[in-house]
Amino acid sequence: MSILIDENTRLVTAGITGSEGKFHTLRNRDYGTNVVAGVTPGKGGQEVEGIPVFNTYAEAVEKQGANTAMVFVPPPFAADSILEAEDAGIELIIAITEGIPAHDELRAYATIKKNGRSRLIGPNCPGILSPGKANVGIIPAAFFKPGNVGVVSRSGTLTYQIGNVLAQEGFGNSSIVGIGGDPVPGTDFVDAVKLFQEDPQTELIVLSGEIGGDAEEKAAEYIAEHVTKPVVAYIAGFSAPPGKTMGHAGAIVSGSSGGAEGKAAALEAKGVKVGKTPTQVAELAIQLLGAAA
Amino acid sequence: MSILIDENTRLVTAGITGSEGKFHTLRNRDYGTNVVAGVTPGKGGQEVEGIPVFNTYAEAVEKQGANTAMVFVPPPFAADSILEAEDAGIELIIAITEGIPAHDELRAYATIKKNGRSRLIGPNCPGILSPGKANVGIIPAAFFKPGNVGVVSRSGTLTYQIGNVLAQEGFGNSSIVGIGGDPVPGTDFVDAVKLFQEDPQTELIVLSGEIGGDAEEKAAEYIAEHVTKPVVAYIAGFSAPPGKTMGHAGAIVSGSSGGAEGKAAALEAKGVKVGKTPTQVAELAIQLLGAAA
Amino acid sequence: MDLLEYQGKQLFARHGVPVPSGKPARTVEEAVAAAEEIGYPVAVKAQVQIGGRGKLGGIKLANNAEEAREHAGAILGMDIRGLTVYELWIEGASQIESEYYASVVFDRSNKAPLVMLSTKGGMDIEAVAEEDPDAIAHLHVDPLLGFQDFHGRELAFNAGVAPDVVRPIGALLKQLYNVFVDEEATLVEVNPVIVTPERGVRALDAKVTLDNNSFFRHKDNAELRDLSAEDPQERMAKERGLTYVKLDGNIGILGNGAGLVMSTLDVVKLAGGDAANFLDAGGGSKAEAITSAVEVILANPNVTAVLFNIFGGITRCDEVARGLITAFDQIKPSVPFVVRLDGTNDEEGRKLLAEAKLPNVYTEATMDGAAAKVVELAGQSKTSA
Amino acid sequence: MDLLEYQGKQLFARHGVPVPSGKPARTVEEAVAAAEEIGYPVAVKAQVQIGGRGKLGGIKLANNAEEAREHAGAILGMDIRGLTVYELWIEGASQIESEYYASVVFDRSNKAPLVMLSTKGGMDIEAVAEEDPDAIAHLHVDPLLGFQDFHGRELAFNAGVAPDVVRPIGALLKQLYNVFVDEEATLVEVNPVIVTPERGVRALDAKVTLDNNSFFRHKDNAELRDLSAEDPQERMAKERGLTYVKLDGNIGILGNGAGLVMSTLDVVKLAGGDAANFLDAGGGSKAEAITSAVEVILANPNVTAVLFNIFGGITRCDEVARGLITAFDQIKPSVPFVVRLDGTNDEEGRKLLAEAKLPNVYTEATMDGAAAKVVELAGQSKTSA
Repeated sequence: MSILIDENTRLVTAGITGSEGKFHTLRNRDYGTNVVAGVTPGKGGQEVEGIPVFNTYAEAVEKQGANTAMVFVPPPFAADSILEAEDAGIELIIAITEGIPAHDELRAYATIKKNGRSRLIGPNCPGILSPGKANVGIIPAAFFKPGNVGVVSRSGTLTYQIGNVLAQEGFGNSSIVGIGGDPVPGTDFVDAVKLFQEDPQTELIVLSGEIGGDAEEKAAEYIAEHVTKPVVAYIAGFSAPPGKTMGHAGAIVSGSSGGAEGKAAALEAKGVKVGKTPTQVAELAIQLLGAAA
Repeated sequence: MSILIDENTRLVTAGITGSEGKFHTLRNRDYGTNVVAGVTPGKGGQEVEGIPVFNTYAEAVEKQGANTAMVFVPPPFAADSILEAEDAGIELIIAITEGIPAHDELRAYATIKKNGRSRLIGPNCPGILSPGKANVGIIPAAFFKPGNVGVVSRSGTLTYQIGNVLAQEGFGNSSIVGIGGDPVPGTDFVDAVKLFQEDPQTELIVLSGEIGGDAEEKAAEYIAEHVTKPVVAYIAGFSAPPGKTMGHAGAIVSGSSGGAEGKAAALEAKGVKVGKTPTQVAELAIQLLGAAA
Repeated sequence: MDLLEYQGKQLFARHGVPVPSGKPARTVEEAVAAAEEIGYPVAVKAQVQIGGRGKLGGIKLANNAEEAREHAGAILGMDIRGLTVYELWIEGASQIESEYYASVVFDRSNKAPLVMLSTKGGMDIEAVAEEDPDAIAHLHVDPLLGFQDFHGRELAFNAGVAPDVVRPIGALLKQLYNVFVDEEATLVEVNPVIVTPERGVRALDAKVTLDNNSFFRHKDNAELRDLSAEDPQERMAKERGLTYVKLDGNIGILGNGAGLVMSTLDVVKLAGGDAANFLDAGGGSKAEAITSAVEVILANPNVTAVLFNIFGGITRCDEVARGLITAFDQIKPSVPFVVRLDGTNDEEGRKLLAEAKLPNVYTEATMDGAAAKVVELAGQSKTSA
Repeated sequence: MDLLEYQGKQLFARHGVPVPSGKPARTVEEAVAAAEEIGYPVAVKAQVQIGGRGKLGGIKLANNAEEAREHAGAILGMDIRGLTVYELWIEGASQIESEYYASVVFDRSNKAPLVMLSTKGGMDIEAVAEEDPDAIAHLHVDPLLGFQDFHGRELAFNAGVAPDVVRPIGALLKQLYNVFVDEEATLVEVNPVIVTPERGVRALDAKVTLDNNSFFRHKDNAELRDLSAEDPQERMAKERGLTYVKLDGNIGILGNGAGLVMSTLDVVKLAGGDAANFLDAGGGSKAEAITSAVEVILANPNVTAVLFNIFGGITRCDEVARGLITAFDQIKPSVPFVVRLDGTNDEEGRKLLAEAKLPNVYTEATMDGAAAKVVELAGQSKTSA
């Protein structure tokens, strides 16, 4: 088992005819992901290395049974693409695009929530990897192998970093989920932790957070009440000076809340071990799963 | 039993300090309806004949446990009042106001549907009467007594007319529901017929429609599939010339659909008896319920 | 309210919908001046709300001032299916490569706006809908989310518009949707939308129905008028806030509530009569409204008898009685009235009427009885007249 | 992007939010001319983004031209908590009866806009939130429905504003919400909103944060600048599309992805060093972006060593290596570089670096190792410098 993507994933890429979209879609396919279609308005009927391209998601669903979308279109058009995927009934929408206007994200998120038929991952995220089964997004899969550690992270590169350290210590992964660092993530820590709790393959959950917002604090509450599996957390930004914005819209330290120390304290209060560096996270994982690894 | 309103109704009237709102609220109370509050922004703290007035619905819910709202405010402010009632968690919102802009109604309806916590009756409707239990709205209750006939109608005065003819023939009513003639009724024939089907007191359902739209045709489909109780229908507008708008936004005959003959045929095809006049409706009711009446 | 073509196009222009340049004109001189300003060739278009104006001689092309004068003179004052042409729209002639159909309507059935697009434009869309329903692409829009770019693409691809105009057609649909929402229309229809030789798109016609209930916040729209469609009695009723529709018969009808009035029309028809009008005095009618309504009904010279059918809910029967008494006092009608009062305060109402002893006024207890009586009286009046 | 007070007020005015009349000024002459035009008394206000400007001498009242000249001269060029005053806002002085607080923020936690209103305005709202949380009325707005009139009433009644200003305060909140949505802000804050002796309401301050990601459709907003807040390196980075924040240490940092860069800062700190900057080269960085980033990092004279920490996903390590090689070719840096490359195309990247034999460049296999190495090198450079 794994979460969100696996052998049953039928992927459609929006923006497949762009250079990045094409590069990563083919990489995903090389990994073994079942890529069934691409969508580029006006390029319907073309092919990208054997993958049929359609004008609309509706056609990709109708003709190819696509159930998962990867959105690679530029920021001004990305929310529209997400909404189109939702309208076409795509169950899982993974939005890689960075730089989508916050109000666009808000409307897309609110619509997805209202209709209740799709799940959104991202935007501004690296995607999902279920090692040995499927890879959707830009996670460099070569570093990861199947195993029992589920990873969920707000930051893309940190996801790789932590996964890599774990891999060097001999751990494999059930799934690695990058939820993205934007103000309105379609799926947050609580959602992902819930899925890992329910996934029989996952025996340890690693949660990689960062300064800003209160998603880590909410996850701590949820873990205390609903999660029986061990959880290890990492919070980036201990050394960040207050009041500075550092890239992710999320990474804003505002007053007393949202700081790394506060997040770490909230998690530790609920029994979650928190590492100060990616390396420490791996050490904690060994402590908790030593026998199992 | 009855539907929608009864002894458990706790009514709040929006617009209670206006002359019509006050007149009908007091009339409803005289009938036995449990009127617990009024809402008029800026007049919180006042009383209307012993009924406490609040600035917001939220206060009326919190302090008086209001669960049903009657909206009597002028058209420019009515949709806002409906949305406020929904936001405050009022379960049943009965909007009497006529002349609300269609786009306002659309947004209010869409929001109510999205949140799924309230039911809207109307707008532009006469309200609901459950004889012997409660009266909310402007239906002249003196003509009706408790009984086994459920009435649902798009037109206010036609409701009274048909109810009156039935009463003269000795029939009483479980509930009489005016759903209103506006383009976006919060509750339509199908919803009301479903409630009457589930209501043990109701043994016969009278459906009073009119030209325009396809609500009667949809009801015919629903009745054929889900309703075991006898249904008698009336359609107003047999003699209306095509292409003329007659008052209700609903009453527009557009091309081949929406005409009275077509509606009557759709209902009769599904086994519903259709009367040509209110008097014929009563005659059909006698045929069907003769023994029971 | 249904707008004239030019009124719709002026709304369109304010929302960025591409329309040919044009000017309205009410006289031949204005028409020629407009044509000169726009440059030839121009289309001289009768402003009446009749489908197929062109075939009925209401649209003509002018290549010079002489032709513009001639056509404007011929069309102004012309009668097109019962409507008199009071206004013209002079517009630059368009070159047409393709004709599409586009509309946004209020779909009561789905309680959502419905957007439609077809490449079979420039013809009777209802016939297309019947013969080749797949030729029309449909899409419901979530009113809370609004029209998105993908809606435009989906409609354009599904309708099969030329690939090079998918984007401009999508943009046009979005603009039409904006007109629909921002102007609070219940219908926005363009037939045809044209594609020009330069591959631009343009709305060549405009059919817009505005929601009268929204006029309190659209003062400009409330001022729009269609002189050709205004019957004098209907205008009179409108000014008095009454819902009045003129019909062909001789029995004046007044009731409260659209459903009851429609039912009254039906019952009168079944009794062998023909209604002269539909008049809904509305909910909560006060005495003055009733008096006013009587004036409107009697302003129609065909009326030989009047039926009042009132079942009071929010309307109080005593108010109706008072209004009728005042009307008799002021107007002294020469035709008989049949009055049926039921509902709120009906006893007081009937008592007031009995005390007033109005001449030639008959009260009836039931709707069927009242209909029979008024048909009888109307026949007698007609014979005696 | 955070706007200056006057930029926010000019946005407000465009959306109908009542603000005092005012004009910006960059010289004493402009300031006096503005004051003359507006009429005395005027407030001369330093345009820097520092709370409590007034107490720090950044706001002064002028009753005549002489005072206006004197205050403008004193405030222009003044240093307020490290920011230099380049611009003034001259505005008509307001008479104040009450001071409220109003804001619309993007609430990430609830994924909805949050509107707040308090009668405790004109003071530090964070202190109010801590000491008397009930003094602030809160309300989340459904982003699909938008701000409704009842939201305004509910906030006004709950906050306990004076009964006679419930309506204008509600209207003001709606206008602020419109600014929030139409201008794509993530924060709109007014402290204080004042009630005048004539019982009007007005926004006396304006704090607006715009979403930089929306600038492609808000060309005017994209042009706004705050000269006082612009560090030369930060401006340089911005022009090159890099996310750069200047910090106090001496170790230049470049990474890809905000999370990884933050983590790098933490690891450097734990290793005993201090970062000179935060620099996220972003996803998919191409060679030119890397070269550009090196220029920005080295433009800070405090930098004595540089750490590259790359874990490639969308970023390809070979591109990073190429960018670094080009940078060395062009800039010939004098400080040591520690480079850690992992992820997509890492082998090619490392191979390119090895072949280029760049002087004073050390490669490390792990993040911890790289941090230790750069701290060591930075210390040596500092000593040797």
